[in-house]
Amino acid sequence: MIAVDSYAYNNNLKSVHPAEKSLFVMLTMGVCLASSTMITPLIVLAVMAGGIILKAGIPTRVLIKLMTVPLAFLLISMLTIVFSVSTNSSGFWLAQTYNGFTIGIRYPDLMTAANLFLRSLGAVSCLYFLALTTPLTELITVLHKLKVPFIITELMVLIYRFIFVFMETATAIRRAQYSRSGYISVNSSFRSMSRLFSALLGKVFVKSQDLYNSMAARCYTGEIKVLTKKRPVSFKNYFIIAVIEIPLILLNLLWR
Amino acid sequence: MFLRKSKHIGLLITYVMSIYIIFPDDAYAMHIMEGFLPFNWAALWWIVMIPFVIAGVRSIKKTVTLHPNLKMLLGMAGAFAFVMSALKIPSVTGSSSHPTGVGLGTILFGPTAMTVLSMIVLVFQALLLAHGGITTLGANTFSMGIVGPFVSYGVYKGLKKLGAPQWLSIFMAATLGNLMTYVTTSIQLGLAFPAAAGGVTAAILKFLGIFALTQIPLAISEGLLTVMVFNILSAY
Amino acid sequence: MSELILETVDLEYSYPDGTSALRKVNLQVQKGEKLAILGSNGAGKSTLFMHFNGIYRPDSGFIKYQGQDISYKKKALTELRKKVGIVFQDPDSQLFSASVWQDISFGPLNLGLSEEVVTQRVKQALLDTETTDIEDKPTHLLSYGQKKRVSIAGVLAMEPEIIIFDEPTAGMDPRHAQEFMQLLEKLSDEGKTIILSTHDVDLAYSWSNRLAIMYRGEIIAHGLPGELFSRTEIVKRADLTIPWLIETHSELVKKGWLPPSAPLPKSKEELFQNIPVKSGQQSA
Amino acid sequence: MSELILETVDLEYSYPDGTSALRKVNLQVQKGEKLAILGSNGAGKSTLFMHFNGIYRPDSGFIKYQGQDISYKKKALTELRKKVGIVFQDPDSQLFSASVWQDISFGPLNLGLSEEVVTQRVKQALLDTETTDIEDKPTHLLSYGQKKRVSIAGVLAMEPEIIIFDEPTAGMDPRHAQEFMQLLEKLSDEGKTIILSTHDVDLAYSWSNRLAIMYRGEIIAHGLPGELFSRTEIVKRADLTIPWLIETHSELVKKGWLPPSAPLPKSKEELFQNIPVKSGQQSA
Repeated sequence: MIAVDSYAYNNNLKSVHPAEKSLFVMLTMGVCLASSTMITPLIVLAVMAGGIILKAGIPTRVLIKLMTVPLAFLLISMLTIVFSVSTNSSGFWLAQTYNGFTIGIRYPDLMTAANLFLRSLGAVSCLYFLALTTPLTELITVLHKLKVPFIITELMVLIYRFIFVFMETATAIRRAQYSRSGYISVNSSFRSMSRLFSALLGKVFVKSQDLYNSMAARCYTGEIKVLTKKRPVSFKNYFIIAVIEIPLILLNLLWR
Repeated sequence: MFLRKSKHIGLLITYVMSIYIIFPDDAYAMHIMEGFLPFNWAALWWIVMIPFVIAGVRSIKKTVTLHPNLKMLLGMAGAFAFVMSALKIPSVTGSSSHPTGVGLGTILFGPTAMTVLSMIVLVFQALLLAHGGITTLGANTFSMGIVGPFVSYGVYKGLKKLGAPQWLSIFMAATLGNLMTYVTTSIQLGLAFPAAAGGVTAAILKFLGIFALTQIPLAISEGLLTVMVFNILSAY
Repeated sequence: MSELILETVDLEYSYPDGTSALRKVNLQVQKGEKLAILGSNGAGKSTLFMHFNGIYRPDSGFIKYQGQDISYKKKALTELRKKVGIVFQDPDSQLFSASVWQDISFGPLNLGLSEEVVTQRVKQALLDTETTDIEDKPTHLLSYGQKKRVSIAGVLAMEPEIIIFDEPTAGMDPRHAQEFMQLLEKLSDEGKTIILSTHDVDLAYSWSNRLAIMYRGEIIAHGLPGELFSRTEIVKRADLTIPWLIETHSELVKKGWLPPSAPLPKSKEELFQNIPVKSGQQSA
Repeated sequence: MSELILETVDLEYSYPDGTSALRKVNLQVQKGEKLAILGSNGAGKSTLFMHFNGIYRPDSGFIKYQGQDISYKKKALTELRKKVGIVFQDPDSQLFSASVWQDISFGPLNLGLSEEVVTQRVKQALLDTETTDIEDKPTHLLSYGQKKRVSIAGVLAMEPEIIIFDEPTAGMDPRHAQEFMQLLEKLSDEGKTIILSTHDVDLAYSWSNRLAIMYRGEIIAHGLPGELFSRTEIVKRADLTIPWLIETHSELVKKGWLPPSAPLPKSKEELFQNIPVKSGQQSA
């Protein structure tokens, strides 16, 4: 139902320990953000794309499609940073003046934007590496090990499971609404949508009580304790992480 | 004079049109994407977020010890918020977008619980839908899980105290909760990327100018929708 | 009885993840008939239905309504969905409004009809489904059988020509299932074309006047119910069983109590009538 | 076979809104038996089940487990719920985790068992329900039948004495229902006491060795399946129908082909065996 999620359960890096993948991604993301050169993000992008396509075996088109998701935000924000409006026409690198207002681009803003573009894409590729190779249930286990408050990981377990349950219900309701000419005008859209939401919300209340009862039947004691299948720890993987990260960190330090 | 005025209007229309064309249907684009904030800003917003999350965790823990079934309710409410944000809502301008659910959630579950729920939902949006990010989680949680809910809550309680009708309180709470979320996002972006001329203020104004255009109709739509949902719920 | 109303030609459809859901589906629906589509879960019945009113769009092939290829333009779709109503399996996802009245009025209101017409239609639909006494009840307090009726009323209020029922009796207790079948009979008598999907072979056999068997996205057989069920290999292949009426009938033929030419019984009553009384014995 | 394991005495229960849900329910469950509780939707079957492991507390009356009144203290409840497992109708409101492995481990972990024992039990439960091959799949990518199996595994991993199934075959197609009944048979052979609720009279008749019929919160009859179904007035009153095996059998008795003393057939095979071959005719 959610493409990224399906790949997380169906890729060649699935059985790699989630802590190793998380560490790799977090380190690389940090290095990418802290870089002052445009080379680091490019290397990061290449490493992650290689990992996703060659190591994990995710189709290239999937990655390309994902890379375009944040593009809208990126473009709008970059244009906002690049262009400025001023009554003072000096300092512009490229400009057009109308009625005393100057709209144009200043060079430092342009450099900021270019930097930002690469850095964001580099970081996003790290996010996708994690999302495409690691089932969320395993990431939650990592958070648990990191001493994130128990109530947060418990809620994450429940939310993750019921996202799919409610998504299915929402899809079924929408289909029924479309079948009865829902969403054919603005009026009908508001009517359809508000009923969809309130019907779903009604189910939230009923289903949560049902779930509580069925969990109580399995001796729920107030804490949602679960066991996760153990993944093998690989020292080789830690070595690989070190081999990738150390040169990147050095590159960042030297290029100042 | 007339000529100059029409030129102004022409410019304004071009500007508005171009934004509507560039802006995609979905206002997911409103979460700050992964890697967009520089390291220091990303870290700062994480640090700002943490005390609020701790407060939220404490308040949830307290209610859950009293009513153990509320944990399941909150879990499902979080799932609902995610599903809601993944659906397109109609807008008064005819285009469509995604609701934040901030007003609805705050009125039902209170602002502190919403901080924790929003944070988790934002994590899932980042990992499942590629909207928002991990490094920008602090910033996004601050706007959607802290500012939004507290504004909604304040507006709702305030208007009720003043004797405003229920629908108006709900409408204003949802609309302003949505709007202030994006005002906060604009401020966060402006702070991180001051303009070469005019600095932080100019940058914030630029971001506000762009986002206001698309966001005001959407905020109103979310307000209307929230009122309609509450009308149906109260009929139950 | 032989006017073609709905037809699919070489329909193919795959889900977004690539699994093939429908393969070369060719099906003709005659005006006014009672067509049952039999198949186990996941055979593609619901997916096929979703094509009949344009919710899904085929990857290749056509759907024809009254001889015309259906169009996916907004206006044409609205027109089509007015004619082809679907009653979905789970009434909980079909009843999304707070009260019975509101839910039934949803469709007609969307069509932009005047308030009087909407009121008229809702009242008629309540009457037809015998739900007038619960019109003000909130939908979540209804019993399963009532929910099912209201969801039918919601579709009837659109005054469709064809009504499609997806697994209508799943989860119903025997009495409600019986009542429901009577309602279907009534609708059919009024001239509506009715298509239903089910994996209840007894129901499909007794109710339908034509039958199609689906298996893994294909229609592997269609024809008269009696004929289809005598082809044991097809029934087995589709993971189905043979209706007990036919099995008992065959057994009686095998044991010599009925001539091989005896007509297949359509109901329990017919079967029992066919069984002769043992000579020298008095029927009580 | 006649050791009493669970018993209710004059159980009464009303919902918080005041509607009476159970009225003077008296029921005995023998160790190792297969008890079916038949009744239409809303008869009170699920509400009764929730009393068996102390989730609901009766307004008056008692529940006895192995002769002892059940206690509602935390520790005693955990002890009881370890012995009495419930598989709910909708797996979507029973499975709380997206990971099959995690979900099954929940119950045993709550019993305070060590990690090794829990791992052992999860593995065994996966084996018993034949779900080992899907242990790494997320819940949301499973089919309905698979979800159902996983939710059974989650209960089996607690190693209960009694397993209660609420409407287990609702929504299953014939093949899945058959597979499910085989699993039930296996559990029963292992000595578990099994209670199930259903409104499928054919299933209840063929499977159970004792039957109770519920109607509007009351148990209006209980006893051996064959006896109960021959009391037509009770079956009708409970909105149920008579299993076709019994109906056909009775018809054959009536017509004189079977002696009135002939035992009621429990399966199709038994029924057909009883039908004599017509003299002068050869059975093919």
